Amino acid sequence: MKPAPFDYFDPSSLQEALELLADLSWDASLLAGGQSLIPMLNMRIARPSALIDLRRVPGLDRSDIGADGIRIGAMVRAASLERSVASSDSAPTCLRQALREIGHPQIRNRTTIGGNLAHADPASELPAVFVALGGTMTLVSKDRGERSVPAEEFFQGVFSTAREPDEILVEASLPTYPGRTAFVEVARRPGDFSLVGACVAAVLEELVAREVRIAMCGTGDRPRRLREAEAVIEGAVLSAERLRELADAVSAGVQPRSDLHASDEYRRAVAGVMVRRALERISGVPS
Amino acid sequence: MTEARRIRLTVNGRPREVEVEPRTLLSDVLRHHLGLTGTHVGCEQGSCGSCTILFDGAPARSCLVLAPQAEGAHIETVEGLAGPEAEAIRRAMHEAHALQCGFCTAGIVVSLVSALRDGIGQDEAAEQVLGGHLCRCTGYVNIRKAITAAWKQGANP
Amino acid sequence: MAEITQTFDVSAPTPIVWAALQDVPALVPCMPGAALLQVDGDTYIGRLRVKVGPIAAEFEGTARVVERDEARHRARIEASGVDRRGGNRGSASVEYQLSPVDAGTRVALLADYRLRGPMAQFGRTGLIADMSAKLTREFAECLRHRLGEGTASEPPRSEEEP
Amino acid sequence: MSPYLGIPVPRLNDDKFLRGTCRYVDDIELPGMLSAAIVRSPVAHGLLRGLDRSAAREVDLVLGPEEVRERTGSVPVAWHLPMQRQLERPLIDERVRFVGEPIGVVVARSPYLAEDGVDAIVPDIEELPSVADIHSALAPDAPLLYPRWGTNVVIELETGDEADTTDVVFADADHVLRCTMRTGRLAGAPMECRGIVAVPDPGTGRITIYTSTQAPHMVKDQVSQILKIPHHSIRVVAPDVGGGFGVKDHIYEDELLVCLAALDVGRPVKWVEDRRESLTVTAQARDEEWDVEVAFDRSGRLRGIRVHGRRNSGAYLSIFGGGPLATTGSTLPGPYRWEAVRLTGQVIVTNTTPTGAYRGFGQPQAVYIRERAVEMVARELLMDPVELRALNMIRPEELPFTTRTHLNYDSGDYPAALRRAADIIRSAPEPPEDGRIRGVGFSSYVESSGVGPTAGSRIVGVQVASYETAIVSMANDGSVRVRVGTCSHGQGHETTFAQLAAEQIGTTPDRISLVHPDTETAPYSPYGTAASRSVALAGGAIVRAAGRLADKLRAIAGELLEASADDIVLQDGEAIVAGTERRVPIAAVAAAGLRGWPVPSGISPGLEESYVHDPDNLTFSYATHACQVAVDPETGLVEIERFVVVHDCGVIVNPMIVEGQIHGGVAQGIGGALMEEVIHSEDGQPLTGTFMDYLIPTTGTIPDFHIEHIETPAPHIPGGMKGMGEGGTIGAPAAVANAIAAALPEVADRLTRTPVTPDLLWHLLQD
Repeated sequence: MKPAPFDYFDPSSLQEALELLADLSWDASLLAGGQSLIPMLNMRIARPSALIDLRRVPGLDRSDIGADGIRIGAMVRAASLERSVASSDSAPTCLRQALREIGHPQIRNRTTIGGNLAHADPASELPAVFVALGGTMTLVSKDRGERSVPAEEFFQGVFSTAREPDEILVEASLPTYPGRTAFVEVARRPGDFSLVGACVAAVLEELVAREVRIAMCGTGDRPRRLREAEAVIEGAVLSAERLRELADAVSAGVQPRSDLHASDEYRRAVAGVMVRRALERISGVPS
Repeated sequence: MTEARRIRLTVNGRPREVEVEPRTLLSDVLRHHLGLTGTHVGCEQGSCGSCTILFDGAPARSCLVLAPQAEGAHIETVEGLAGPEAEAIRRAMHEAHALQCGFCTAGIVVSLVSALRDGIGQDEAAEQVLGGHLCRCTGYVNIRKAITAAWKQGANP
Repeated sequence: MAEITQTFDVSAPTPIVWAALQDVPALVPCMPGAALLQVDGDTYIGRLRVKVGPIAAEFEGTARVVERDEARHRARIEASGVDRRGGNRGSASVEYQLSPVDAGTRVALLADYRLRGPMAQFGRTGLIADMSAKLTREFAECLRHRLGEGTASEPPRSEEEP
Repeated sequence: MSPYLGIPVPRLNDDKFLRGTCRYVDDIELPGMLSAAIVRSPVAHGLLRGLDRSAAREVDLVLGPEEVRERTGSVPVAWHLPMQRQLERPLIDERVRFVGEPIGVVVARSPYLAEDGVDAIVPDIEELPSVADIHSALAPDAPLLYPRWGTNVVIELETGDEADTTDVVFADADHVLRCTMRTGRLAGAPMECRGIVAVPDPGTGRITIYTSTQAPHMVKDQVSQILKIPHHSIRVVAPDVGGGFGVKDHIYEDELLVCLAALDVGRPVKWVEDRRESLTVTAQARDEEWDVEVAFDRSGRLRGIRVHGRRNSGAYLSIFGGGPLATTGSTLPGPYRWEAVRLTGQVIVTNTTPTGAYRGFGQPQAVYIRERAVEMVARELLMDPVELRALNMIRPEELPFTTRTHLNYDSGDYPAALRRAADIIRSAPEPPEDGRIRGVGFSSYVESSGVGPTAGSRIVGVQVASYETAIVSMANDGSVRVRVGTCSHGQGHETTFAQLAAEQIGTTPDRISLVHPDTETAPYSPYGTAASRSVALAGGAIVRAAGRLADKLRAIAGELLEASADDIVLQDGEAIVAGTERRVPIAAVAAAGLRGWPVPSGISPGLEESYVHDPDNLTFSYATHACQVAVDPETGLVEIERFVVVHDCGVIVNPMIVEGQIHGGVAQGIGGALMEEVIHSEDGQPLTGTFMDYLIPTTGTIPDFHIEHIETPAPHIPGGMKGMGEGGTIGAPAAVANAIAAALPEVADRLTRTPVTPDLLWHLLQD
């Protein structure tokens, strides 16, 4: 199982990378950490005629966790973000939890945040976190310069995003979130892609939930905010039965698809369970 | 370009140079160009961990690295692992019967040695680090025994 | 294997829509990534490029109109092709049924896709179903615009059984 | 007390694996070596017209169907059952019958270029309608894989008691339990995929084959027969082998094509299977459906068991044909007394990957069917499943015992293992309150191991020699070489066999080396290492051969020490006159023996002894597995919390290695019970070609085990050992399923298939 041939470029500046990308048209792929792309190359399911490796492009490997939020360069490795997040008190819990669900340490040492997001695997954890917390993707192209796309608009389907063929995702950012957050998922084995994952955020005064955010992964062709479900508990006092109502609303609000590992009915039902458990976790409301 | 590229990297402390197609996997560079066959290839899908090496000091799947990505990198393979941590892991695995067919062993040794070096906790090593490796023979039971022994010893050498 | 149905309404009267649908070369541009290479009676030799993220395939093959029922405004086209580079084989059966509605004409598309080879064996995501749904959706959307000369009309509704 | 037996001697050959100096097939590099890749069918069923190779550039050789057919004989099936429609088939047939079926080979300068070559080739296949599962294959209008048969049923099997005698027992019983069970399709998935380096010698016409196999002599036999090369021109060597589990017990079309290609290009050619091929083309297993009936009385007495099985054979019969189904039949009685045991079955061809041998070979199905049913009966009678088993178990004083299926159980105490396992698991501390539901399940079985005697093979129709030979020789320095035909690939024979020889010769195991599996030096053993047979068959042969060598050493030592041979004791590398200080190093004795003097008259020079071991019966290990699970009813996730194994495999040579075999075996059983399943789409496309889709256990899914040994020697095996390599895999699935059923009584009767995935369990809990 070896990759098909391709032209390989490793530009040393963003400008150079953008020019290459503009010239090479629809058949070039960007290479970041390669932990999703290279398996596809090895299996020859992906056979781009050219690879543009962002490894030498300066400035994409910095992340900054501050009072005004988190800015993550596209080439920041999951493992290094894991470390910075662990040593910061302002980073949201759900981010820390989601990062630990990405593959295994050996994978997280190579995989990059930009690569993970741009690959847009519907079962992937990070996209759900960015959708839930209202993250922003910064895209750059040679001809049209820089633009920002809200995470919710960025993810468009299986492996499909708002990134135009000539654009590079250079940064992803998360605003600060005033409340508590949690990421909870069910996978068949530790480290597997989630069957269903839930990212939940809420500001809790006593047991009143505000600013509620819920996004799922593994329940459709892309991560989505579940606004109807959020409304069920927005401003409400959290209680066991409220959370059960919420779970029902979540199940009603997702459009999962069956695959080898779980049916759509299973994912629909368990989506509600995951959200309920995530909220139990942050609110302390017992089931 | 598709034609061969000259790649310079340091392997087990020695500067090496190979000329390979850019599509060549690091695992193949190590095994078939540099003769370091101790790194085994079990899936080329990034799942089994047999091909794990240290890439700039951190465990990584060498089947998920293209040769040019390793330009200038410091690579350590099972053949190159030395020092107290390496010997502690080897002894513990031998004494606990933590290997059978031995194919996945090299990758596990690499991951565990770096975990011991980096001061990773025993539970983290037994769950997260070992979790990145597939073994079809041992059921992992004796590998976890070996981890317990090595970490105990690592704590008070 | 994926079955997708798409229905949409256009403002033009049924005979006009039927006639338009008989001009296959004119419809080809509506299929994203499709190109017509050669026509031989009811047989059309063409190419279809599909790309989902890093996954891409280029099928070359033929499409044939295997059923054409003028009276009931119903026709079926069967296509099959080979992706020489990727070792994939695809076939599709697309059936359309026109029925008059007060606004004009209702077009019902039933597409059935079959794929063999590495792409079909890529188990984890509902990739194939997703790809087929997207193709059909965009095709229907484009048809609606052409046939209805862009006049406002029902957006396509779709169901899938992946 | 023996100095070398029953001791956990750490393995003698670990170091090379821990340092990366071991050598597997893919580690072999030879000058001028080329790489091969296999051309495969992309469709499940079709007429194979040929290959369009016009676009294949940068390749050194392409062999297609025509060239291959001209030069090859047919591929034989080595297990013949009555009413079997297929005994052989062409290497490449006129039609393809599963996705991935080899239809050609490409040779190029690197594996990369060889794969490019395969990509460039477009198979010319006229597609035919296909059947991917047994039910569509049995449908009246089903497409036929072999039209001349007029059916997709390749074997119809009937074993055990006659229909009418069985009916009498069932009619007389108080109750009959009926249900349909299903075991999912599994892949052996050794961590090292298959591989071969074929080295032709154009000068002599000889070919040397390095391949990842469990049975080098089987490979040699097949290469000779199928490629029409004389035996004396073939040498087969197994280097380090990264696991086999049954799927490497014979040679495949792929390797044969590589040999042909190597002979053509006159240079060494390497082919290493990739993981997708390993999970989609290498022989798979289980995939059976069973109609099960158990007759029992109110008292809890088990009366009869009657099953009808439908086995999915895939595209054709692989080497051991319908053997798994026959083995399910013979081992169906297990440790219980029955008045009637009857199995009928059909082996059915479908357009899927062929199924064959995998750890357990039909026995896991027998145990799953029987032990699930036994706990269903217990539930119906409101009886403790342990008491129900105990009531029906063959008691030690009843052994030896002949089953309704004509197996002669040798020795042991089945109820003791059951009681002990129950005591251990039931004395477990109270689990925490975490919203999950606990359950405990059991599984008792008798493992038919040590396959085994020639007479037995003849009766059941196995065409492969099943005795074992050992050759033990001593060199001048007193070091010992042991040569056997079995082929260690993780089981630790290098250590266990050395312990057995050391015990006889009175020298330390590290002075004894097992010669690497090589048909030039190893005695004939086409069966190789499989069927839990190595320690019983080859081990027994070593005990005898080494014993003969020891007799000779004692005789020579007697001559040297002027004592009677009967007074000589061999220990710690010395020959000692019992009860005296008179002693001489073994090396000195060896030197004399090899020199030829001084040796007593009547003793021939030389220190090489051999023994052909063909015991008169199989060996019968047994065990009870007990498992505790925690089930999350909302997600259907199952965690194995405790796993207990109380077993008896006769004399234990190395307890550490025996426990290692149990760990790995149970882990594979747990995999099959909870997560492993090969899936084909309805048009035969394999969907589980990666380790992200075919899920084998990771450390998080396997708990620590509690293992206890009972040691009842096998009366008929030199050394008293019983085979046990498959036991863990045989017993575990039923124990896990029974534990889940115990946790969720509301679904217990519908919990009748493996694997029990979260999705399956969740669905069962919904309705």
